Amino acid sequence: DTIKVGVVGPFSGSAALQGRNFQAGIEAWFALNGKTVGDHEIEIIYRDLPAADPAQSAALTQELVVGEGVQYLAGYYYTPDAMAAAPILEEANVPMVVFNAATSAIVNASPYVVRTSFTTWQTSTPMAAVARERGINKIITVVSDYGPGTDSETAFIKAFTDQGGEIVQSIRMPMSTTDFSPIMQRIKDSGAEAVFAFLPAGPQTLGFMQSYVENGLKESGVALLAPGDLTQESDLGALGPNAEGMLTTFHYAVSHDSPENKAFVEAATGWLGNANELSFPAVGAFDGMHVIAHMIEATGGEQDAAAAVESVKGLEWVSPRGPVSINPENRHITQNIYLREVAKEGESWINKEIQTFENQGDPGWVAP
Amino acid sequence: MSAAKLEITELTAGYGQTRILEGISLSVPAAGRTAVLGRNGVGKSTLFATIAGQTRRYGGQILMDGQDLTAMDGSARARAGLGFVPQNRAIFKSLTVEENLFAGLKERPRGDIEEAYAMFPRLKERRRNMGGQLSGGEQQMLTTARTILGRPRLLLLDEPLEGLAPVICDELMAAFTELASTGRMTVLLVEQRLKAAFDFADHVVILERGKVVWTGTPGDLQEDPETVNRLLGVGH
Amino acid sequence: MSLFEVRNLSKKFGGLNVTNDVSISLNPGDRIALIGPNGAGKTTFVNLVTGHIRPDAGVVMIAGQDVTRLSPRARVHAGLVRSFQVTRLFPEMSPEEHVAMAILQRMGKVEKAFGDYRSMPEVMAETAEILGILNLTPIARSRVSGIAYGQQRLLEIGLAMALRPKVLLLDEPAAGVPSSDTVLIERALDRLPPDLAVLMIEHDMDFVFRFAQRVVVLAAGTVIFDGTPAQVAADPQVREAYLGSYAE
Amino acid sequence: MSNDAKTMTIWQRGLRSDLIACLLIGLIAVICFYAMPSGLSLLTRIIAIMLLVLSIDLVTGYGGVATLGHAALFGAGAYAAGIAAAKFGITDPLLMLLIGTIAGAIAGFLSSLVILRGHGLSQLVLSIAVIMLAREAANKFSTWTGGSDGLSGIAPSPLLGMWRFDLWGKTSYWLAVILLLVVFLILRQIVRSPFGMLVKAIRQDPIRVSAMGAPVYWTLVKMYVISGAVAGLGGALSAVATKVVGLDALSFELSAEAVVMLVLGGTANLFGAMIGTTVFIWFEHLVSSVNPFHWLTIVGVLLVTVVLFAPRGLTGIADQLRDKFGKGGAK
Amino acid sequence: MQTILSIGADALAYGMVLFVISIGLSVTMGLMKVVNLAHGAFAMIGGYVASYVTQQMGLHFAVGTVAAVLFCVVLAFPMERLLFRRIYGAPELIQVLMTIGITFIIIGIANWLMGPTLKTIALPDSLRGPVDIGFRTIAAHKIFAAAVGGAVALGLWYLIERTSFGIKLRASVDDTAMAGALGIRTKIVYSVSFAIAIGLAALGGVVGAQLLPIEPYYALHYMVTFLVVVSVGGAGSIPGALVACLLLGAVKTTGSYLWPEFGNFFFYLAVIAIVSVFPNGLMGRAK
Ligand SMILES: Nc1ncnc2c1ncn2[C@@H]1O[C@H](COP(=O)(O)OP(=O)(O)OP(=O)(O)O)[C@@H](O)[C@H]1O
Ligand SMILES: Nc1ncnc2c1ncn2[C@@H]1O[C@H](COP(=O)(O)OP(=O)(O)OP(=O)(O)O)[C@@H](O)[C@H]1O
Ligand SMILES: [Mg+2]
Ligand SMILES: [Mg+2]
Repeated sequence: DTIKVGVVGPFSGSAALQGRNFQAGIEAWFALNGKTVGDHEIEIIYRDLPAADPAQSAALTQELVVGEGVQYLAGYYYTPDAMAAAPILEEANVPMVVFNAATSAIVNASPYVVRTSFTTWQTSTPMAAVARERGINKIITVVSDYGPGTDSETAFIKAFTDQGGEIVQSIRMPMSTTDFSPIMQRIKDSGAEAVFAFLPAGPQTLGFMQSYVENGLKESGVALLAPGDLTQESDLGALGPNAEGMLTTFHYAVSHDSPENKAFVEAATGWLGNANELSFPAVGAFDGMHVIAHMIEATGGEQDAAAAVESVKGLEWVSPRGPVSINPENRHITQNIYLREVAKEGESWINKEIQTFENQGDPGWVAP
Repeated sequence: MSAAKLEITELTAGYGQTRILEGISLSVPAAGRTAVLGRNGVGKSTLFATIAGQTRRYGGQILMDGQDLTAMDGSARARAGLGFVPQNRAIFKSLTVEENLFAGLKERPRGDIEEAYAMFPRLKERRRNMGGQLSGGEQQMLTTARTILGRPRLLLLDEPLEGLAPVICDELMAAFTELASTGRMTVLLVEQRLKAAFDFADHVVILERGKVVWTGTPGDLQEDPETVNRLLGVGH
Repeated sequence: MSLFEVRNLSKKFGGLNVTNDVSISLNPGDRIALIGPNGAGKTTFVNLVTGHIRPDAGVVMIAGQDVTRLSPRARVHAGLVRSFQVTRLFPEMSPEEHVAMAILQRMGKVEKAFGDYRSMPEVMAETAEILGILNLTPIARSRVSGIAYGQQRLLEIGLAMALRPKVLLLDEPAAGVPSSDTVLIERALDRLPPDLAVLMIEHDMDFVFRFAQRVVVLAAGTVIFDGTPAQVAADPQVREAYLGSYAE
Repeated sequence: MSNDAKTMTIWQRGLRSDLIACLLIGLIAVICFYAMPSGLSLLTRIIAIMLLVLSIDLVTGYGGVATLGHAALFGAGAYAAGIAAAKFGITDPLLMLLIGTIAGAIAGFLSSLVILRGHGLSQLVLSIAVIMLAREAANKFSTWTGGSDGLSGIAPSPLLGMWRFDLWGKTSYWLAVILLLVVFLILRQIVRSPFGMLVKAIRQDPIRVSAMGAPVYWTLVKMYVISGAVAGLGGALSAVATKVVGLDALSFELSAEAVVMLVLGGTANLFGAMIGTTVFIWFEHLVSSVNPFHWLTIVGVLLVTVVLFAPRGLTGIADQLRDKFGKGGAK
Repeated sequence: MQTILSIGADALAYGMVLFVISIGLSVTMGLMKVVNLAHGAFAMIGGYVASYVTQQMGLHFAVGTVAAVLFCVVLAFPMERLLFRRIYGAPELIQVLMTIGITFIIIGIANWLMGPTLKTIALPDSLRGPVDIGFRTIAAHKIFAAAVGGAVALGLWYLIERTSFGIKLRASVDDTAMAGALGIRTKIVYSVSFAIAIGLAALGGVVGAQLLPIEPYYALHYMVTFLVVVSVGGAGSIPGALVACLLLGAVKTTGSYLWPEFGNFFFYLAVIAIVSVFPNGLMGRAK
């Protein structure tokens, strides 16, 4: 029989690239593992949610469950969209596997939420140790003024001050900022030795990196540290030399050196058609499919959300990003976080892994 | 540049689905002075607007010196020598008086707008003002002057005296008569003030419900108070 | 005390003295014409009086009340109503709706959010009467955008009538109306309450002389003459500045 | 008097046609209920947005106020209802709707004070500024609003203690349908009333209206308050039905999209707002489920086509047909 | 002091870039009375063309810029003929509907042809480095953008206010039928003006690409910004648009230096304040 999986993501709109990466991850998983689990065939039903729009997310999710009869829900790029869908899960008896949305609290919204991506806390925290190891004492934080930005700021400040560092200033800049020169001026004036920055992956990062260089910060040795959203592989081509040498911490780099990743990248770029478009949401989707397949197997194709979620608690496997497991307590993925450096390899720019923080949980999670 | 002959045959026209003109035929010789009269809403303005190419034409022909105007748009007709002073004045509100006049110059040099100032000294005083700020009568002067600057061979005047002080009316009608009688323009005039119209015209056409119902000379008409009363409704 | 009084009204546009120390007063029942060359400042005078433009100096009084600082709307409530030189109507509405709305406004019911004017017999009756006087009944329910200009001018008068003002200012009510229909306007004006004061701007001298008991002549912003029609017609200065051949 | 009898029938005829329209809408609602039991959530959402679009019709279609910031009123209703439920434990759905309506009306009042200061283009820009400031504020006060993560934890109690807001969304759907009918009937009354006529007149020539002695500014403010109440109700309905409120409820995008729906349907007759919303969202949904990757292009083609072939909106097509077949008459 | 000067320089540069990108819109919106929400889409097309020419074909920036402007101008004629001509004089909301539709279509096509990723335009070395302006350094491309802005402002002002083409354009917009009746070729005047506006959009897209990077949603992302600066300046007024851009640029730059956490608060407050005081924009054309 056929088991339907409803995937909600941004397949159009300004985050369409990330939606495509969801799809690439799913297709890569099919390419490597086939479309069947036992004698159950998996059918994916896509629903487009171009921007954070919880009302629409609830409507689409409900329609997937009631109308299409999906047994699994997956995807969800933005936090509010996942939050809006979560209240439906118990009544619908459907588990939800979050491919991306990165706020710690999502897993608390329903016991049927499992997450295979990362949280902003998880990727931001290790950067504090990196900075301390490099002898940096004074840091200024600069983040986009929205949920993930403030999460990232809080996570970093906590870790950095715990390790004895000093935060000289914290700047939150509006999402719509296009001219970063005044911000760079602030950074200069603050006397910090380094900047910790968080910006969502996308067009803004280009202007930010460029301003950083043009305002002479790079030249004067003020290091730029950030979670990997700022240097996602699909933007690196444009960021180019401006980003060279920049340090980021993240759960996945396309350049990760492992047989699992080679196979994954090959399958995913094969589907995408353009190697430059591959980015981190694909691996969240790929591993999400792994989790869903495991659930299908464990429940024998029956619709039993409780049993399905129970079956993956503590599940361990080797993902393209490295060894991972599902934390039984909060159903969030435990994984390595890598320190990477932007470098040129041949003709293209990559995030080169130079250090590993193993088995990182979500430091931002608080038990409800 | 000399006056043009106008010939209209079986013209029907209107706005959208509504027909207003129901088959109008008339001809005006070069340098003729024709007054088009009729009660409110009979289609006088519509006739002029149709000649100028601004309404929807359903059928019929308009020839100016033998040249068929119907195939041309409004702008081409103007360049062929047609001048139209509409009833609503159509001042360019956001242009200054001077710029309004420039817009009417066609290809003539800018210095020639002095002609207009000579005709209406009042406009020269107000030349830096926006068209929209002018008084009603000043706007009327401006629209007439603007069209005359383009040296049309055939001039359509739709109630050019509306809102003008009596003393200016006299001067203006004298100027129109001069333009026609020296053979420079053929003039068609719609005017509510019958006296002015009769003094000016050598020929009168009366419309009713989109049709020509009477033609003749002003003299004929003045001798026929019954017709005047019936068709123009004067003197109840 | 006069019903309506303007004292020392002045206004400049840039360097131009459009209204220059003008004083005029009207008593109940007055029928006054304001004439003068184009650009003399007649329309501006009306705009100043109705509050559409702020004067530089001067006072406007209605029935003893100083309205100089009031909004145009408040002046209407004080009894001062005007018509416009270029018709200003609501193109998508019918003559009936126009008049009904003015009546409702006068009755203070125009802001009622429930009900329909067509179910108010007193409004309907008065509307029908006014439209009847102006010969507009046949087109009472057509859109104003499609009716002839002359009829629009008549409707302007109808609106003013519906408001039952104490003082009525008419800016060229007959412009664009053929001589045949000026009769309708005159008829409408005749039907106005006798204690109403009317000030009319008009270039049609036949009409002016039939209508006015008194004529005020404005030139370059200044009142140059104030007298009976016969006196005006005889005044050489007015003849030269304004009347031209008409006086003959 | 015979006149009396005649005018009574005019009034009755108006009411009767409204009731027939209501019956028709109700009938369509029943058909939709059985035809797409799985799409109730979507239908509820359509109705919530419809309320927003109706409310824009009041100020834009009737009053001629140019606005691209109307979602501020919708968002005010949504957040007020959501905050009442999530932070103050007011979970009775009807109470939440009431709170949303009041908040919308207040927001309408406040934003009208800003927006009515301009005309045309500058008005448009003021309205954009309003929505941007509202969004900025909601983002800033994230302890109350949840910021960009959205306000969750809204759990409305059963309607009248009897009907739960369940997975299938039946309760929300019928609640939405009833609200829509009530709002529709009230608005029909308002737009036909002298007040409605005055608002239409203001759109055509505000100076003339003030020369008649009728208030312009305060009339529009009043209309804005009514409009705000309707939009706020829509927002609150959305909060009750989806149990989450996001910043998108306060976005320029939502405002602009709602205006597009209105123009698509046709302005100033209420039906246009309803038809436009339904067609736009339904079309968007249809195209995006058939091809989630290129639907934007197709929606663009729809909009351009409508302007080229039905410039008065979809309800304008009906008028055009009526004109063509000569049943013209009054109006 | 140092800081103030520095902020001033940033504000000036930012304001001028805004000006270059949005001035074309001031022409369509203020002079041609078309609320062209697709303005950004044309800027984006310009950006894509320049990116393609400089990156894929490896040609010089100047070639890329010229190619971008030409491409858009050539594109403008058929688009004006087939689409925009239908909405001249239509109610604003209809124009909004049509131009948003066009924007959607262009976005869809851009996404399909160029892919969803960011595109950059290769700058020549002369525009790449920082330039020392005494008290600080500033990116050369910003100075370039400011210079282009100044040149465009002057040229356009002259064209509109002083030439007979400008008078014809303004007359045509004011009353198309009457302009035609005076012998003005209104259709040609409209097409040419539209093409100029679109050419300016393309130029702005290219010159401003360092600040507003080229990607498929460019047109939607910056739509509001363009609308706001044009209206605050007074649509159709070149000096007005310039002043508005500089003023709003200064507000935004200062705001994001001093109180970045308040985001766009000050920007939009300033907009409200200015528009409330000048309802036709800073130097709006009298109605
Ligand atoms: N733009 C228009 N759309 C529809 N109908 C119109 C339009 N303009 C005029 N009409 C109608 O056409 C008819 C003729 O109008 P027209 O203006 O030609 O009359 P006219 O003889 O010039 O009258 P007047 O003496 O009032 O100027 C009138 O019934 C009028 O209602
Ligand atoms: N807003 C303004 N700015 C500058 N000048 C103005 C303004 N409004 C009117 N004027 C000028 O003031 C003068 C008086 O105008 P007004 O409209 O009062 O004249 P009028 O007496 O009504 O003339 P008409 O009989 O021609 O209607 C005119 O010369 C006009 O150009
Ligand atoms: Mg006429
Ligand atoms: Mg006047």
